[in-house]
Amino acid sequence: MGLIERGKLPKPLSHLLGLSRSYSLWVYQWGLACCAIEMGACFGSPRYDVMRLGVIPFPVSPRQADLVVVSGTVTDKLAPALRRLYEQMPEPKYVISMGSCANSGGPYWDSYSVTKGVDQIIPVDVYVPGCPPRPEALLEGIVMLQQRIRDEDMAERWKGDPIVVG
Amino acid sequence: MTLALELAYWQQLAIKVLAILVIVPTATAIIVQTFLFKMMAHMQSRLGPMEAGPHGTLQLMADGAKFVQKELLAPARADRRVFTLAPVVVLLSTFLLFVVIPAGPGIVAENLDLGIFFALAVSSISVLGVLMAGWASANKYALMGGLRAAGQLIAYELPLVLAVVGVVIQAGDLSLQGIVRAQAEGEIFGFGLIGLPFVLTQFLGFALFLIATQAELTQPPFDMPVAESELVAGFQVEYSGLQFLYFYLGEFGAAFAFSALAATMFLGGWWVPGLDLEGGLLANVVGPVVLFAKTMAVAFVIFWIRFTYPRLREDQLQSFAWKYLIPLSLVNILVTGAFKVIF
Amino acid sequence: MPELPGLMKGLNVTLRTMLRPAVTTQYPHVKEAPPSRARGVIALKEENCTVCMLCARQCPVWCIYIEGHKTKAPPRRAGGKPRTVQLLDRFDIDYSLCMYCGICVEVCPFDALFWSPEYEYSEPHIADLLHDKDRLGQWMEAVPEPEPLEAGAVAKKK
Amino acid sequence: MSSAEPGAGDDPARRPSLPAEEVTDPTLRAEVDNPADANVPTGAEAAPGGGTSAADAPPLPAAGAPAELSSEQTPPQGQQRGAAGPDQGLADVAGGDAGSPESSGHTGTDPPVPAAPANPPPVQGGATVPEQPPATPRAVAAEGALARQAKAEQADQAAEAAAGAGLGEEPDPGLDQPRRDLVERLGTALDGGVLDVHIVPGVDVWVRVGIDHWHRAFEVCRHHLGLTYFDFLSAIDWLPSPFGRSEDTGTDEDAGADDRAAGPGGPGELEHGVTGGSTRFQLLARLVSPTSHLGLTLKADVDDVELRAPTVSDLYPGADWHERETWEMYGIDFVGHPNLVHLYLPGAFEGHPLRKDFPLLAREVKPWPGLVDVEAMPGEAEAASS
Amino acid sequence: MSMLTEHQQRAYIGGQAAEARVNLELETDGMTLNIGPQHPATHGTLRIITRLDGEQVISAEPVMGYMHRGYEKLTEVRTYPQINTLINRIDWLSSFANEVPFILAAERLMEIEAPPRAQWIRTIFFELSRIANITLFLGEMGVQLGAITAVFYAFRDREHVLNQIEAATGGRFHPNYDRIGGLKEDLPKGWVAETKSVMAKVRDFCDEMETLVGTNEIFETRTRGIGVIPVEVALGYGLSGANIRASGLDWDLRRDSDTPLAWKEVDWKVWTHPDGDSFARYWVRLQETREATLIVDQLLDGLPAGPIMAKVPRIIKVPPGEAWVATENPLGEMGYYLVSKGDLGPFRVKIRTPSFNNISIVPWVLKGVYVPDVITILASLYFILGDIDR
Repeated sequence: MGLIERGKLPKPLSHLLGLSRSYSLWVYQWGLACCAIEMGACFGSPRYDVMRLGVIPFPVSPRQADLVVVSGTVTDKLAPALRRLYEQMPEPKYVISMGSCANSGGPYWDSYSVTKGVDQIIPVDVYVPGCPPRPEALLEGIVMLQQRIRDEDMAERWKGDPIVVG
Repeated sequence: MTLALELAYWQQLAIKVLAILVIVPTATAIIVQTFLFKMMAHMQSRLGPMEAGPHGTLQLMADGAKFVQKELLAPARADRRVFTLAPVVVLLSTFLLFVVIPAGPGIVAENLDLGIFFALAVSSISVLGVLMAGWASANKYALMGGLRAAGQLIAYELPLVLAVVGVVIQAGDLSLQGIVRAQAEGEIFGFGLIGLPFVLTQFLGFALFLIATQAELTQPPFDMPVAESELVAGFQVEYSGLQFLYFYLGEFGAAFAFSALAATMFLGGWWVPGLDLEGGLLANVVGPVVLFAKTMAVAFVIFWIRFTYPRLREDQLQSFAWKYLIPLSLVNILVTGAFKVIF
Repeated sequence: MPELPGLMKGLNVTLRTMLRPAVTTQYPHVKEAPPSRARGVIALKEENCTVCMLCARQCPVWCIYIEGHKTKAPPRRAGGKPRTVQLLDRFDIDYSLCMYCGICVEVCPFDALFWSPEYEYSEPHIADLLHDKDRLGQWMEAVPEPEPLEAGAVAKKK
Repeated sequence: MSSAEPGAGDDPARRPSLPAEEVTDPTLRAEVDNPADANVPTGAEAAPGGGTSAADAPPLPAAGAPAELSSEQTPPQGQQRGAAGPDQGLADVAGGDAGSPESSGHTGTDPPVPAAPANPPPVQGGATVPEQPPATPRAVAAEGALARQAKAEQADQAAEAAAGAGLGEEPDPGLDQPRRDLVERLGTALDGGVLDVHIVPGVDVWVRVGIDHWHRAFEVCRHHLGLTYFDFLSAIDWLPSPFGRSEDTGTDEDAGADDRAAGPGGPGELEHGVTGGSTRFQLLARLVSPTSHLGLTLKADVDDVELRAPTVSDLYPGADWHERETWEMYGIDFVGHPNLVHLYLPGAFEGHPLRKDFPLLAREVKPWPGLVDVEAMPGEAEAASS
Repeated sequence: MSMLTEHQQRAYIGGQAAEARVNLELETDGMTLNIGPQHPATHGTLRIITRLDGEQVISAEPVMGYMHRGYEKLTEVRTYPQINTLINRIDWLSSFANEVPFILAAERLMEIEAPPRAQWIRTIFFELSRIANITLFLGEMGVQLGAITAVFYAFRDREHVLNQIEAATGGRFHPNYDRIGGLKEDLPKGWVAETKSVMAKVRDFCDEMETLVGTNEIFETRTRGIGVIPVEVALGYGLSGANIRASGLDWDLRRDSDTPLAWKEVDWKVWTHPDGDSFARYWVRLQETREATLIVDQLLDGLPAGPIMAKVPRIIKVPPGEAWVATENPLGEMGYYLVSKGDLGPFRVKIRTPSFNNISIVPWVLKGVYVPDVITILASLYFILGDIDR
């Protein structure tokens, strides 16, 4: 387990740790469909440049990542791979579901091979609407996630009770 | 370190170890912050970290604190002891490198008279750490990354050492302080003001040293072991949390150490015209600043190449080392030797 | 080693870019307005809506839910008999399902639906992505004026 | 390793009857020597610098292109890097083929030259934008466009005439000679295999063959008719869907045109498309000639009971995946296919999705938002509501 | 590096094949390496199971279906406007270019001809989506081989093109701008002038890419002579677009098939390269991007005035019949085989996508290749997952 035990931490220390977690979100490159190109534009394009917010798109293996942006259509064939990837990430991890396909199946809501919404497989922290959402919309989602991380209470996260979705 | 007050040997040792334990992480932090984040960003016409701290300066503080909170995972079939030992070995080789680098007339951890020989020997320990990591992670990608790293580092040790031999012949002394003094006292055809930084006469050696350093640090164009697009982060693929931080620290610490070595051997180390060699308060204060500036210049070139070039394939990389670098370095030694004998 | 113009020129490109100012707009502080025709969110003008259900039927992802009822409305002219008019009870658009295609805005015969380039409404809970009637009304202020067309274009008679 | 298809060496000799203007087009012959000439709108680009050798071929008239760089092959970075590329690179490539007409596929057994010899990458000075590509005089393009207009008008009148008649000949024989000729030669080669032909002049041609002639038809197309480009292979299920779009309100007349009520419950009558057909499943494939750009759509009825068809992946390696997809989506078994396994769907998927009787469950389960109608006035009687 | 002659190509292929056969006989149980389904090199979720002997690939088996959304089944339950917005998402990089063949097929069955201004604007947006698509390829090719800065320049200059598409159609990626019989709306004021300046920026970008990656010796040693595809094999597998033009076949549907769009009125050139190796594919695409900017400039100069929508009934019912229309999409030849039985939606739509055929050659071309070259060849074939899996 990380340094933080299940016990309660003094307020300023947990706030400081929350600050450090929010300013250094190493995001894992997991692109699926058209949203992946908008995510690439958000991470890679100098016009939006997500590194300003401290979200660093360097890690290529899930072991070093603590945020994964599910950007695109999750099909039934891909669901087990996505689930295994989520389990490989070390614990304080966060998920952003980007685009209608990841939120609820989007344009393929009636297809026979698409999973209707990624929150059936992994718990999601922030839903970014759009098809595909603009890079600024993803930036707004990340800023909202960073705000939630800052005032998040680590002890309650370690209790291990499943995060209630939605 | 000849300080005014007499200290027992172990007290001096404690101060030296403490100094190195403080200098290396801060130096790495400065390197990573300026080059990996800021310079790379501006080279790609973007801004790099801005939110954490004023103008993004505390970004590394946040990274460090976050990595401390991460869960330490290890694959089930991994060989647990070797798995945890590997990052420490890589980090060890970086720390030991700093023992011999002089930052001023009096400021050097241990002025071994076999200084440069010791530095090069220590730098090859990291190959062991890489192999241990590659094997212990019980992961196909890590294994291939580890083997490639071993092959590459050994192939590039040779030109690294041979490039240094040219310098040693010209300086006539193995200890780094001696090399700095030789550069300070030498003169070019009688004009002695700026001394004789070896980069002027040993230009070929300097180029070879830089190319070999690029390969030692597994940076593009020689970053086959950690080639993201094929081997998914090579041997570091299974490491998370603090252990990954060690690798990260080791990699950029080695970058700082090697550029400091290059600055000392080729650009005149901590000496600048006007500093007297014997030591005195001024030299001991100005020396480290000069060394730091020269090191940053060399590191700039290294990272500049890193962000621009595509990566060589494994066999092209090896043939480039054996067919081009080593013969060139032998020629360099021959020429330096001949000049040494004639003049 | 073949001669190096290619390698050197590459270095030159990155150095030149480094010396030029960066093109980043710092999002949370500086927000760039998207073009006026951008399809960010759908706004509802409730008075125009006559509950004709056309938009709900043409939507490819079935994400518009409408309920309405008939009432008597005061006659247009003083002495006339009261008109039966359809009033809107519920008009929800589920933005987690919507594919932003614009068919509903186009097919609406009474110009009740408009596009607004607003894009900042991500939610921590998926249920909040179902915008109800008055939330869609709030988006109305963000709807821009239809902009003039290029020279040589023939204005499409609405 | 599948090398180029076997035994293609002999086909130029065996194709005397292809109309002269198709292959040995005099203008092409003339063009062989000055590549920069008119860019023939329909025919393939002429062989550049062919004939004797590249060196003395007249340099491309692009203004400012230094003469000696005319047919140098290195990309237009202009300056020579490293060892100068052997000058004969292009000539050797084009030289081999200059003589024979650039028929489709490679001609002789000597190193196969690209079917239509490469259009030389004209070398422009420096890394700046290569200046205007070699001038294809606007006049020719315009004149080519006029010719096309004329042909399009002919096509339109003929199309009305031909659209109705699924079967049978075109009303006026003089039209679209290349396609009629293609079908003729296919018919003679299959002797009786061709069941039905439909030509839309100037646009497209469909041919329906018997299922046992399916493999033979591909063989003829590839080796003799020069249709070496494999476009795609799929199937059509002609059964009208029993589910409709489940967007039926029963009240609106336009939306519910093919809704559940109107759609025939059982298979009912199967009316087929362009070239008719008798069974429910019909194979559909398209081959194109990369030089004359004529496309041919082949159709064949698959017997409803055993659903079997011969594979063509030995003739066209590209067909391998298309047949796997068709098997997965329709259940048509391809005899002789190397590995007929699932391509898209996970292993445990039962059923064939593209069959019309495969339901899309989400549309059945979720109530259609358009179904809701406006409730009546609270006071009024129910009957009054629409 | 010298240019590759025909004999060298054959020798290279023969050598690779012989080596692969020898490895098979030696039959050490080669290591099975699984690239994907999530891998930075594959553009999305393509998984390739490779059997290795040391660093050389003996056999490579792509596994697809991780992005299969069942397009052809969805088109059978939708009306024409609904399908038009859905098919933007097949090849999600060249957004507008997906709609054009479908709309042309429907127009051919309904015998409707869009007014000339609509045809010209369609051609302009077709070329804009080609530029948006291939500029990302130019950046991707660099990053797959290790030069990370290339993709940042690609994304930076691609933003200008996306702005122009969004200013006119409303959607950066999925414009849904084409209608049967014309276009949804006309261009906003000042759009033409702004697009011309963007075209100049894209040309500067192409030069920058050429100096950064194109002329780089390391890039050339990594790509010349790697993944050589002769023309017959390419024809047999049905490769299309820049992949087959890089093998020397001079075939471009924009010039060779008679589409109603406005390519005939513009003076442009088809680029080919005789080598057929990874460098040739990169080089041909680089020239095609420049050519596209020249086309757009000429189109913008000659844009005719007039209406942009022909007379079309409100509820569109396409008369019964079958039509096949294929256009030269940025990735290759994309075509729709439309079967209509005269009601609101089509009866059957067969979607022929370029990447599906372009990737079916991977098992052939990856035999006997080094692992790093697998990435180079995949990057040079340039496929989009949505295109493969539909």
